[in-house]
Amino acid sequence: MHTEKEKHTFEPKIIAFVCTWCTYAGADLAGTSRMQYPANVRVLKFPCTGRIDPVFILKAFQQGADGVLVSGCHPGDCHYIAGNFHARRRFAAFRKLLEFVGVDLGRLQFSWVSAAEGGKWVEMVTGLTEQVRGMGPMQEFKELALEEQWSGSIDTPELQEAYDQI
Amino acid sequence: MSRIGVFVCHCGENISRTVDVERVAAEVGKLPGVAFSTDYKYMCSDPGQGLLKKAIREERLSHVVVAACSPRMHEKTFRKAVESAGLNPFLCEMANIREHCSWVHEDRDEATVKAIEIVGMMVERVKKNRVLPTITVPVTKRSLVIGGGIAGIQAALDIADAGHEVVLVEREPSIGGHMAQLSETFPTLDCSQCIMTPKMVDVANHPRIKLYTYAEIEHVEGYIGNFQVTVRRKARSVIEEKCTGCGVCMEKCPVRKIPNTFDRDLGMRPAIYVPFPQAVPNTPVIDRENCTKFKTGKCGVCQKVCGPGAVDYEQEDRLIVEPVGAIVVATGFDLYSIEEKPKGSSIKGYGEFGHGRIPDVIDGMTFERLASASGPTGGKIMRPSDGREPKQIVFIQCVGSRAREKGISYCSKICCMYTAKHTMLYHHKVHDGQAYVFFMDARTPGKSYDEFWRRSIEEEEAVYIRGMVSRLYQKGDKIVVMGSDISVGVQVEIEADMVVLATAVQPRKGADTLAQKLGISYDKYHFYSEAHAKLRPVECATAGIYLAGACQGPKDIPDTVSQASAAAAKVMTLFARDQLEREPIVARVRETGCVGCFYCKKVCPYGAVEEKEIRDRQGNLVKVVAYVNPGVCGGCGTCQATCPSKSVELDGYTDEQIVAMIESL
Amino acid sequence: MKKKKMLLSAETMDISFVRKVEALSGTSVRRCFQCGKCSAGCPMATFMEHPPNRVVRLLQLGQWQRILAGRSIWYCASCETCSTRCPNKVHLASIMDALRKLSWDAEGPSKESYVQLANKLFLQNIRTYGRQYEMRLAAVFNVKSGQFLKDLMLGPKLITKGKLKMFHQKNKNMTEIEKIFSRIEEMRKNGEAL
Amino acid sequence: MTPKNALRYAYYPGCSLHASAGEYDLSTRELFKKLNIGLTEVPDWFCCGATPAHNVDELLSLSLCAKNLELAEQVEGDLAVACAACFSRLKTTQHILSESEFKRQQVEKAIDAPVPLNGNVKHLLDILARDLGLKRLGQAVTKPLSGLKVACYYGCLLTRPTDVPNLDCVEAPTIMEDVLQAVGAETVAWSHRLECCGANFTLSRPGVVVQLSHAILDSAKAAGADCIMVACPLCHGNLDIRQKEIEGVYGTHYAMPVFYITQLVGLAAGLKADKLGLDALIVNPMPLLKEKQLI
Repeated sequence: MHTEKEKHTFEPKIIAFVCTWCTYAGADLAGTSRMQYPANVRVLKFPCTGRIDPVFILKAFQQGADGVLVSGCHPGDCHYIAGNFHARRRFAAFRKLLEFVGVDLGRLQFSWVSAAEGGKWVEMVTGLTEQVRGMGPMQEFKELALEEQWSGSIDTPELQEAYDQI
Repeated sequence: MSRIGVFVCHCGENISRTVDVERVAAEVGKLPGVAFSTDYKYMCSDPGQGLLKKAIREERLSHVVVAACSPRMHEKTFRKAVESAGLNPFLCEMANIREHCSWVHEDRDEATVKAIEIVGMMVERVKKNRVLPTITVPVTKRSLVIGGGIAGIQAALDIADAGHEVVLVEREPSIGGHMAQLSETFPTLDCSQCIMTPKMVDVANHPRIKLYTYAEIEHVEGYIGNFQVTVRRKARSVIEEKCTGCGVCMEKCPVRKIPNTFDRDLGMRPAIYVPFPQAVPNTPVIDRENCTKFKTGKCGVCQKVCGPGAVDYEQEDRLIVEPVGAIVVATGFDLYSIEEKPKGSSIKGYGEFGHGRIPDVIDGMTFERLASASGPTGGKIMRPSDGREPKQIVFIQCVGSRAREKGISYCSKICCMYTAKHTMLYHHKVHDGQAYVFFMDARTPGKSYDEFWRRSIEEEEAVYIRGMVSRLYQKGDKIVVMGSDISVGVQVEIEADMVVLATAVQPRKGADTLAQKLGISYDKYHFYSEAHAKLRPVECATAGIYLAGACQGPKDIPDTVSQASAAAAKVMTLFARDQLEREPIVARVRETGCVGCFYCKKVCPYGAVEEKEIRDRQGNLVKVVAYVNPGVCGGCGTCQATCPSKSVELDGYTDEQIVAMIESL
Repeated sequence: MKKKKMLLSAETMDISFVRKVEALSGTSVRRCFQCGKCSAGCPMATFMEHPPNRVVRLLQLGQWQRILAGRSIWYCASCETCSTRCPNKVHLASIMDALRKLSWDAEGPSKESYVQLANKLFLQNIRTYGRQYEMRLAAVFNVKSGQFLKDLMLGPKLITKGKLKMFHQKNKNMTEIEKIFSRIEEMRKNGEAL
Repeated sequence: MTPKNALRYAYYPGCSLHASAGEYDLSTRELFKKLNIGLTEVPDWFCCGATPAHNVDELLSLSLCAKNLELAEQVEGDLAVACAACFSRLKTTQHILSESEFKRQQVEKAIDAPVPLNGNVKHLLDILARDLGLKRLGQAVTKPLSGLKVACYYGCLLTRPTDVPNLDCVEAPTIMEDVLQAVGAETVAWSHRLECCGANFTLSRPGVVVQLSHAILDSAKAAGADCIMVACPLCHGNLDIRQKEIEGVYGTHYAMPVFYITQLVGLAAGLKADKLGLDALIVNPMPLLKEKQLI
């Protein structure tokens, strides 16, 4: 059924970190099945959720993301044997940290979406978008970002010097 | 300064219908570093690729972004094109504006803005891409085939005939699979055993096929060209090398009343047995659960009567490691059971058909055993309850299949044809009997298939009734079938002597566990997923692993054999080369930064991290750092996210590249 | 009507009616693939001119007039066998409820006035008394349907067995029930409810 | 004084139990008293709307049930329901309203109160078989119903539909058989346990009822049952009150008493005939009970 599209005053920016084997493929399936979901999400592809450094999530919030979705293969289905287990443990600890620094955990979602679950991908993205829309824009980290410049590379001369002395 | 070229594809109308591609090309062209941007109807076509190559040469492009479909679709295509124009292929990236944009949004404006952002993100990423050298690895020219049904047998024979060694692993004590259980096959009514058993013997006698029956895959490591597979050979309690297959042990075994699963529990077998007389290998196995010797310690008759002394009660499971370069998965199917709660399944049974409690309600495979000349009744159709010949027989199609309610919404593909075959076999054997078939649709696409189905109606006088059955119940020694004929619009009731259910085809139990060992993906029903539904139907997304037969989806015998031969051909293509190029997506350690904590070693799923000593010129040990063996590294990047000093980087997914993407948003 | 040729076009297939049925019943009409299992198990199918599967088929084609003109929907016993066994999770019992509601609202033509009359009296009874009053229900039904002698032999027996009470307890909280009825009427008038 | 852990329920008898099925009400109250299970009737309950309401007006049906659920909140304990139709309507209402936010809002507007969706609605069978437990039920038996062959008749609504979490397996329930076996009766396997009796067509189209109930009686007799047990006043009406008529139409002879579950269990628990309302049954059960030495 075609529903009239609502116009919203606030369109949240959602960044999704996904693994290439399951969730990226699941999102592709949503596409080939012509399912519809909000256009708020931007997908970043990783080989595996194990590759996703929690720093990227902070970075995303700093960069103006209002919500972050991290999604990979179901436990046991990892293409790289066990990368998603490491990711799961890492993010379990990381959530606590985020909560401690005052990020509303409603803005961050972890999930498993397999290559066969196009529908689940649509649900996840739609759900998170609506949820974050209700929460309003994320302000805290944007202000921080102005003060701090994080290059992503640690090849600063100071560090290099420190290493050379080891 | 980079000179990036951006190529936006219309994909016919697939992208341009919702995304304003000209606007995308124009907007992206304004980004710093972008030297050239254009759009084209079909980028992946020959002229499209030509356009790309020409631009690289004429515009002296340093990097390329193709905004088109999913990289899973055409990344290889475009990287090849880039390479032929003289650029390193890893300086080309794809922006997915079809699956992730034009196909999932309706609002043209929104979709266009999103597409611009996606392409912009990839532009920022590609700036940080580095030249990556291709890595070559040797190929072990041996193949593993998992499953010894018709699919596994065909694949193993084809590969072995091409001159390569094959390890064939079968879970049951004999190869043969489901096809060995069938009576006759559609649409020719060939005797299944007659066409199957010679192939089984060929496998047993082939000099290049190493056969492990009663064995399972324990563990798989490695990657394309270089897998290490651990096989568990379960304790057979009979030494295969010594056994001559004389069968005396089976004759003398005092335990005789164990239902034979090969005969769908219609016949009995002893505790030491071969599943069926034509078994390959013809070596018995002791069923330890039912053997008196194993239960009470007393007996030992089989050991006493065995001339060659092949019976060994002490035998234990053995683990064998086999190095192989390619794997063919051919694990086949199971039939759906209408029981209340089929074990280990979320799929519901059929209460309305009595949950399988009415003895003369059987499934199609049981009917095959009844009709088989080598079956428990010698090919005579009789009721399991009292041995009488059924005079009124009802077949019900789509039991479990196309039943969203029960948890399966697919069509099992083979049931229409085998039910038509069953009505014929029944009519040939019970001349005064009448067969009825309740069906929804007859799906008979295949050479000579529809003619076969029509023959069952026009010549063999089967009565086909369009409409499903609501309920079965026992009334005296009859089974009342409550159905309806929707063509006429009235209810139909038949008092049947026997009811045969065409139950759905499901993947083998444990298919998910095996997939996890192999690192391949599967769908929600646990059928294994092919890399591309149309263009790569026999390969898994995981390189070096191929699919054959019903483990990938319901299939009949001709389709299964075709796919098995196709999988074999893929293996031969791989084995035609001595060296294999692999994606250089591997981790590298920056030794200056490494503090030698070896967290990376702990998390590496491939065991690719080694310890490397760094010495000064005098030979004094300076420090121990991590080293990633590029041949073993799988490229998951878990080490990089774990490294506390950020000293290991995954090529192609460096922090720089990812941060550049995040920052572009 | 029922043997008249179906002329199908975008105009003659009334899909808005189907949408209404789907909204009321909360189940998909298009999902039905006409396997006929509902008709096979329906205890009332022999009394209907359109068996259940055909009711859904006519609905799929937007031919609701053909359904409402007949008595099929009024002969459904609401036993839910169809919904329970449907392989496709089509809740046919709810579709039947929706069709009856739409027919009732439209004061639709129906050959089945007895069932409608019984339903009407039943609901009137609830509105007036809060509870069902079987004696009155049966008596009024017989008078209104003109079957003065129907079940004549049962009456005295039931009364002696204490099964038909001549007087019954009236609910003490009658204003509440009246409010529910009138609120629903109000909501319908304002277009807030179907 | 009831002990602290004693079972206590709010009781929704439904219209029929206050009229044509008075014996069901009586035997339920007496049996529960005997088993030390507390029953407090929901004050001022309304008709649930039964089949006629949901047949033509879902909103009305949902609202009536929701109102009753709301009224039941006044009484402590889960809601015990005797009539299969009331049970089905109340359960289904809870299910539909928890699935559909839209419908819940409409209903709350109609009854001008929030709908309690988490309260447990339990059929008497559920209370006997699970809350009390078959073991304790067995212990309460003073006169086992040995030798009595009973056809347990579920009818349509007790276990349906599948998507509403319900009493027992929708196609192969055993709860009635379990309860009866616990009190020493013999249950027969028969084919028409779940077939429809014709339900409320008893008023408008009695011919339908005669035809359908005939098949049920026939099947029970063929299976060798002495009597039928039901848990629904409408099923009872059709099988018991119309039995004579069915015999007349088909020229058969059944004399098959139709008991309510509470009557049979009550009998086993040692309750006397007058406390069970056995005299209210149209098909006289006395010859059978005397023959089996149960009375």
